[in-house]
Amino acid sequence: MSEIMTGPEVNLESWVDNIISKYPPKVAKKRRRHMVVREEGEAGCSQTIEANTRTVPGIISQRGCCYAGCKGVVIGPIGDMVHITHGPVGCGYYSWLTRRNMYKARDDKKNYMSYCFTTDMQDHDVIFGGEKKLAQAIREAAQIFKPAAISVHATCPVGLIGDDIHQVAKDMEKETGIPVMAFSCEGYKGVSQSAGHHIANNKLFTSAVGKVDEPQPEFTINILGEYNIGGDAWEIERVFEKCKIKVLSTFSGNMSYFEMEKSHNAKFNLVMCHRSINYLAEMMEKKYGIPWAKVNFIGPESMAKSMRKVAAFFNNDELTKRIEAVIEEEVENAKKGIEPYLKGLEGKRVMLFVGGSRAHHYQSVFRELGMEPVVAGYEFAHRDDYEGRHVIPTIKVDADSKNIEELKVEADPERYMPAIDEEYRKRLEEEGVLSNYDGMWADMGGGTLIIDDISHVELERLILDFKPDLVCSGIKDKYVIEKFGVPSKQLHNYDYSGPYAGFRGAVNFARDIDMLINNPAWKLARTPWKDRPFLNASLNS
Amino acid sequence: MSEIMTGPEVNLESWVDNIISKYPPKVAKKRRRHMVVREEGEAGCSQTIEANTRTVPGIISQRGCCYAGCKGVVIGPIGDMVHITHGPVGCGYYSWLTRRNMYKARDDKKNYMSYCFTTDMQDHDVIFGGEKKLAQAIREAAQIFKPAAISVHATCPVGLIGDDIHQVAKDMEKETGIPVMAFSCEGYKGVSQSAGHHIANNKLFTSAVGKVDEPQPEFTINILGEYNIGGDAWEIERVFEKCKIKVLSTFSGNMSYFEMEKSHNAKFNLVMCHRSINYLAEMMEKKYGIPWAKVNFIGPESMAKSMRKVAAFFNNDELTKRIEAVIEEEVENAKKGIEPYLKGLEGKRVMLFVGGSRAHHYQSVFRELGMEPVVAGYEFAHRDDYEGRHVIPTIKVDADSKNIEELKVEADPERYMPAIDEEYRKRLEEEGVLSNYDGMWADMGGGTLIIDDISHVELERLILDFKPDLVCSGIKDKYVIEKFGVPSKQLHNYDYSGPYAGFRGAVNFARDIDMLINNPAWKLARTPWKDRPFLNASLNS
Amino acid sequence: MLHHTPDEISERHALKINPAKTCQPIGAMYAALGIHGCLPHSHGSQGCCSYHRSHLTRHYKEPVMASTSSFTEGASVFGGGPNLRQSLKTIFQVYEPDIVAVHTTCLSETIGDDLPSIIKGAVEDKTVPEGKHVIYCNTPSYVGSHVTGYSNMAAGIVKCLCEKDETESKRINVIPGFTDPSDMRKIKGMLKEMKADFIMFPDTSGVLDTPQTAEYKMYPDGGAKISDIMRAGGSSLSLCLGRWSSEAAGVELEKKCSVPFKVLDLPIGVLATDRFVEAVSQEMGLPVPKSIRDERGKLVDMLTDYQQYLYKKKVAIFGDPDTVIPMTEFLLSAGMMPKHIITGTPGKAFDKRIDALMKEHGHDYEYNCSNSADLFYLHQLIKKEPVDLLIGNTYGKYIAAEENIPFVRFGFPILDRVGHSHFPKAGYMGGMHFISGVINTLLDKMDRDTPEDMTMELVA
Amino acid sequence: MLHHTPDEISERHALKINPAKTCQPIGAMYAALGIHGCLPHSHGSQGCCSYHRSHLTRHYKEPVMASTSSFTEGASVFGGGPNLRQSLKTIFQVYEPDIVAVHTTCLSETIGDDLPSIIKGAVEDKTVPEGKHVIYCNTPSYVGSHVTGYSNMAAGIVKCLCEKDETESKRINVIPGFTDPSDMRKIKGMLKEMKADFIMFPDTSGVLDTPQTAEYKMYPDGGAKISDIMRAGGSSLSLCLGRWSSEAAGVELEKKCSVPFKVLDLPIGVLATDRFVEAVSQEMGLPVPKSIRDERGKLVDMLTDYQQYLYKKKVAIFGDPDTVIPMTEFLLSAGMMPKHIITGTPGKAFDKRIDALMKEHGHDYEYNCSNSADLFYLHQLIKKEPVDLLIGNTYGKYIAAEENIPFVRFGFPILDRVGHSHFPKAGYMGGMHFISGVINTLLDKMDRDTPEDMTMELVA
Repeated sequence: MSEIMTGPEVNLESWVDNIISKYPPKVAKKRRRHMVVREEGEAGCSQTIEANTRTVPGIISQRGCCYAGCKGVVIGPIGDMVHITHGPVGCGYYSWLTRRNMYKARDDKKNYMSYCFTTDMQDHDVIFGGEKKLAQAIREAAQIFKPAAISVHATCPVGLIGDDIHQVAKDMEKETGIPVMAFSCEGYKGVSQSAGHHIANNKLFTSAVGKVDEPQPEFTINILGEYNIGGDAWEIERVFEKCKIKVLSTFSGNMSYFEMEKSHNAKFNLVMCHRSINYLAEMMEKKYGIPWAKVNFIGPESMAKSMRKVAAFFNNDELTKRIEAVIEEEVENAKKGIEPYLKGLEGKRVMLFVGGSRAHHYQSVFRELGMEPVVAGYEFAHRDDYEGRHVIPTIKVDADSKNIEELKVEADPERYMPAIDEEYRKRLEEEGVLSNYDGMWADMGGGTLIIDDISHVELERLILDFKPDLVCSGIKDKYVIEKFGVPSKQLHNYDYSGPYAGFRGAVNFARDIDMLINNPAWKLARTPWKDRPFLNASLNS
Repeated sequence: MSEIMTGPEVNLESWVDNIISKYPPKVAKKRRRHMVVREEGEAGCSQTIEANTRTVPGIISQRGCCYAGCKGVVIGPIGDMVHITHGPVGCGYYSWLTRRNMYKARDDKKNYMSYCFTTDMQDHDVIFGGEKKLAQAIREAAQIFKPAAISVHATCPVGLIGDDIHQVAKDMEKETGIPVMAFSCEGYKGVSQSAGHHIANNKLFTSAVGKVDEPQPEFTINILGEYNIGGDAWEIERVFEKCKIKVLSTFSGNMSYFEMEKSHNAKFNLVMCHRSINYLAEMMEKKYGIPWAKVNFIGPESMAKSMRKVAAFFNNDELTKRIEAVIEEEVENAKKGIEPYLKGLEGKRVMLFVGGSRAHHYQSVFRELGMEPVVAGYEFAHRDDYEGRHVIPTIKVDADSKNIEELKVEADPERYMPAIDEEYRKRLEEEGVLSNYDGMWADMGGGTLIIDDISHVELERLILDFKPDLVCSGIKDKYVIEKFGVPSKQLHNYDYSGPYAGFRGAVNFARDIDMLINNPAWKLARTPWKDRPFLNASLNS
Repeated sequence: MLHHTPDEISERHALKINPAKTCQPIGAMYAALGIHGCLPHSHGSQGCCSYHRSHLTRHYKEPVMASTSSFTEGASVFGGGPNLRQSLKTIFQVYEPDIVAVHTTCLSETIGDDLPSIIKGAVEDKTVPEGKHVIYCNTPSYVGSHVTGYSNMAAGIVKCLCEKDETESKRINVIPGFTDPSDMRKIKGMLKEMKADFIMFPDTSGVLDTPQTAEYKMYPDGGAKISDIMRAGGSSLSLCLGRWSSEAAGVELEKKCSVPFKVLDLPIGVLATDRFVEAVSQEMGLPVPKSIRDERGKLVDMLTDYQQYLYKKKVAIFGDPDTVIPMTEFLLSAGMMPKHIITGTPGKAFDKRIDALMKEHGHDYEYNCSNSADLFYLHQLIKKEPVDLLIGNTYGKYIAAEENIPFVRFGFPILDRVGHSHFPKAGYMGGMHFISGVINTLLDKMDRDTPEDMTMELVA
Repeated sequence: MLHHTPDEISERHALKINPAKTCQPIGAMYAALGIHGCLPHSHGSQGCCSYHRSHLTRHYKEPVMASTSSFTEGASVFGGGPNLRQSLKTIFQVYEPDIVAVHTTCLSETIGDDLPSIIKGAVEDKTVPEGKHVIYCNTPSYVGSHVTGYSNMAAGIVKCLCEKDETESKRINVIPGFTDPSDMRKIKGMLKEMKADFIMFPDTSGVLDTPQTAEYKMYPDGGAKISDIMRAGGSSLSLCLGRWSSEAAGVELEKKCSVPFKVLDLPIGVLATDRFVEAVSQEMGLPVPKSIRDERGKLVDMLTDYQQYLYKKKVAIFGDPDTVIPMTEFLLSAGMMPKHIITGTPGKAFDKRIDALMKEHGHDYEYNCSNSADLFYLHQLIKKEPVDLLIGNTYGKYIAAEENIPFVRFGFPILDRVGHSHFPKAGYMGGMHFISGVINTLLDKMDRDTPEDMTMELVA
């Protein structure tokens, strides 16, 4: 366990016991189940973690709500749509331009990213109902903007007062001739953003995907769960296009509504963020027979590995040659770009607490930089994101999640047409290429620590006891961590940098990590006269 | 004398007696001769003023030096030339871009306005002489910039150490093939900028004017003594072009060296700043027979009057009609533009202490704004600028000025060709149109006060005793005046506004004067609690 | 970026586009952070707390600690009482604050949770430890704006903490409006310079502008001390700096502790600061020290020295009433022309006050003033009547870029530039800092607009 | 605007183009203004005095009073003694200063006027009234730069005023380098916060940053008192803040009054300010108060919070040695990369010091550092090796515009923007003000460069 220890006396198990002792007994029992000290050996074989269960009230958590997962994460990035938040002003306001999911307007010039739309519900609406106002809001949006489509997102009060937003959507779609999708993603649903992902997936699948059939070239793929933070999707596309592979649509970074309607014509789905989008991948496979593979575009090695999955899937010598050629060239350039930073990063220890995938996705690139991920955990993931999909059957859905609808999907009589035959599919499955995700801790060796839905007090103790060189987290934690004098990397917004995905992104990432760890400004934090006794006196002045 | 009095008790004569009593007796006698309380009646008939004599050492004066008048005022504005200051770094540095004489590059794109060139003389040069360094500097300027021409300006030490800048100029002109003009404008020469004007005029006349003969259309004029501060020259040109009158060259605002070479081909010279350029006007008339008329482009009335002088000169019905039509249209627009400000300016009293012409030029426009010039004076003018050119014969040149060369000029055998016949010229002279300037105080009625080369203490007393609404001056006085809570208008740099000349300029001027006098910000100067007794106590804290 | 905004202004009855306000709870959370040792608590879904913490963090670039009742679907059906009780239990054991300040959300408000009795219960059964405090206020997100939330928490602080005290005293309470720590620090600074005895709350200085010392403090050194707030009931006067955000607390103090109150504007600009200094000087019988007079004179000096860049310049300004009102007065006193004056916060009193200011400055030109407005409307106004300068929070930059208007950031939030936490807009020095920004921004544009074949002005 | 500057750098031996310095006398005039009740006097042609007053006025936007010997051709032949005597007579009667500070010009230096004996004579025959002072220094314009002039006058002040005093004392003299009143005010502020007993001169705060009160004072309230300067001979240590502008005065104080001296950088940036605070704390045995520690921590916080906009950004910087050196160190400590570091003032020590700083920060990248350089050369360097940011005085804006480089104004002179007189660059707070300017300027450029079909970043 050496890599995490600051001194031989630190023992992870006792650290865990100590930290939970800070909670009231009942809370301690609950939190204990969210922490796993990894043993050597097979992933998940003997160890399990609790995840996707409610956060204890009063605990300071990183988590957001269902609305944030639906509107904020999955639907918001679709750039040629008008997204209307139905509720009081706040929710729409806070999710206005804050996630850095970048969008470039298509030929129709439609780009509503810099706009925020809300019904700004007032007490009158809460008392007498908000359906009329919502209908009128949709009418006004349609008249002023004529967007490709409109989405409606319910916030907490809407569910309670019983507005039927789906009926309103249906009526207004008829009236305006513009597709209107309604999402019942009230903030209190589920236990985190995760519920919102699922709700978003369902509606996209039923109302958008599959609307327009359009034959596509042989090597056409979709990328699922890639939100184009800091331009990641563009770097990924660049690489695939270089391999002459067409990326038909990306869910939902830089996504146009019209591309979404055709997405089912792709041959293969690549799943980046397993947590937020695996529902859609599953449903598209069931209905249209599109196989999917889990990928990771972060870091040259993972990127190359992901590209080889595509090569394996299409199983075409020409294509495979192209892909290998591109990999060779790009990896070399990336290594050249990263090389200067390696010396300064060697052996640095990093902790990652973020999202439902990123805390895993970034581990390999850190290792490529010579750094050691020692503690990690997700904010809103499920057990399979830790332990691997094989545990899914063993996961019991609790009261908080059971109300999130599971769609029954059947193969489409006309349009179910897998690009590869059953036998080859089976083989790829067995090889772990298709429909498979081993989860985070397959990549985390013994002596590391996994903490799900980390709380503030746990984060504090980790920093004080283990003095990491870097902690990856989000905006709420960033300045907490840095006040300890420890640099923090935001893996939601990349600290307004990027792209980090793909080959060129890896170089940007290395450059930024070098800054966080080697910027001399950090050395200034401690005052030169700090420990002068006669000076400390003044501290109480 | 009511217009200047703040109360019946104020008597100008006794004010003057009082102010000079602040000086040592000898100084008092000198200063007294620079002050005139205007009596009713004929200009200059009974009264004379002393001007263009040395400032008493220790007196805080507005005046600058000979170099400033030569390089800063007359030569600096020529935009396609490289102007090299030969001396220590300061003089070149301080005259770098500080006078707002604007220049637009011609087709050759040459515009060196934003460059400052100096030989940055070091002690070694002072001891061993700076001629070699100067020659090398010219060489480098020629090689790097290939300007239309080069000027060299001597500062104080140069004269003392005896560098022969004229020989160096001649040699380098031969070597580089680029015209090089040298000016012995050491700062100690004369008693103010005025000496520098004269030195500049002489050299321009002998080395630039008349170099290129080129036939010009019938109605071609030069404008002399217009430096295009804030774009004045462009507004003036606009108006003349509207009358189909060609402005061949403007000395020296927005002036190109090549236009200067042809300037003697014009038919008529208009003199704006009499003080700085009348030498050139005289010499051009003597040598080329180009008559000149004093004009004033400041304020619609003066502008119209000046245009009518041009009409009178060319004496062509077509042209006269055009001019009158333009005047009618432009005056109407100007009045429209000015009208909104009149109410706020009615009866405000203004003092003007600036330059060698502006303190006079701006009086008529103030009167058009309904304001009263009550005290005025020049910084570096001669008696004729106050009393009128008729006193020139009576002016005795003192020791400080006698070293400024008076060129002997004769009519050019081939090129002396006046555009009007002698008889008509005489008539225009008798009518005061040609070769005539009545000076400032022809326009200043009885009970006003004239102060030449005003000193700081005099300015202070004027403000305290007469509480003017506005004082026009320069950068050194501006903030002194305004600390009294009295707005100050800079008439050298227009407070970075403009143009003020011509018809459109008059509207800008009205707008800016309105601001100075009616900006509510001035009301904030006095604290609300100022006179609260128990608060004043604290003033001594 | 805002290409889709049409020039034509069409009436909208339901759709708010690019709001100029947000919801109450964030204001309550911010006010609660102005108490030393306080953990704000959001009684609602996790998302609210997460959004508010994130948003405040983006504005202050500082840790913003707060907890939540983490409502689930169950709680929203059966009520959030148990969640709040569980929260208090956990918070006091784990995070050890001196005080917890609870505010509601649209969820708990719609359910109708009865905070007083829940908290009363928690106190009685010692879920709230001895000597610890739990205060609260109601902040329904569907009423008012973030400013209302701040006001409600300020009043809640009074309601829950201040104690009546009849003993004679010459001391003022200062309740600053919703503004940055830098402003609160500056206001305290002026009071100290005047040697006034005062109690100020909320006070976020020292809480949301903390130093980097490599030592994290969950409860930073700053903030109003609970003991001081309690004593506020014994002061001789309350100065409420901002009708929208601070009057309610003053009213509450009068009602509960019979301390009279005076409502003033936030001391932004010359005149509003004059009134503040005046009020303190009068109430406390204190002189105005030279240091303050000099600072004032320097601001006025700047206004007159650079008047040619300010006078009659048309300005569009938006933000919160308590900051926009004195800023509008500041602009008028500097000879500028506010043309479009917008707040997202509802309240006709805003329009009335702006109209009054225009009259006081003897203006009869046309201007647009409106409350409950959004930035989409402001943008359309600007398209119809262009301005020389836009003043407002970060969101204004999209309008400024689209219309190529010089833009100066002002108010809440400023997410994309640095400085507001440390350089005040309040007080005379704050006025200098702000107006320098205006002048320099206008000069930048002049320089940028200089034609290629000419030369930029050297001197301004 | 600078279209004619070729990319190719050609050697120049004689022609200086766009100087990065000016002549000595203006520095002497500025230093003299740092004495209360002082009228600076320029012994030379009228033009010098007029140019210096104008230039200082453009930088400070304040009255700058000074008199001149008004040399004529006669005087320049026969010597300026009579002019100086006449000047003193007139000045003391008409303008009633407490003290006149005479400096020479290239003219009087070339002539070789003997100031000491002229002034001695004037004192003896009572041309200088009882109780009034006349001090002087030599400032040949053809040696050094404006910085040298400041240094010579600072030393002249010591030579003419300070008196030896052996009685024990714990008091420091602070001789600030050539910098703005805001910096001098800030330096005094830190000394007061530390409760240090000190005498500071020259001190232009309160002289060149005066309020607008509608009451003109020819001799403003500020400036170092003559009586204090005289007592400086009895202090226990002199801190010379700037080797180029203040060391000479320290040397003089040691020679004349045997007060030891220490040369420090101007307290610009974290490290230089640390050394200043440290030196005061050590010499006076005083603790560093929390207020100063907090201010420091806030500056460091800003450097780390916004590091992504600063780290490894290439910078070109020019100005005076005493400001450029600590600023270069500041940039290095913030992780930036100074590439071109230029001063117009001569002195190899400048290059040596910059090289040392680079080593201290473990840099091995290529950079250009040069003294006695001009802006034409700097521009050519930038064309050869582009930078992300330019830092320097007003004249830098023409380079910035030509090369489309973000530009932050720093040093002397700043003629075209407002703020430097009131917002210091010295001290930790000054560092925050400066670095906010850098960050916001870089962010402005990022926003401007956002492609039309995309959206500007909301958060930074």
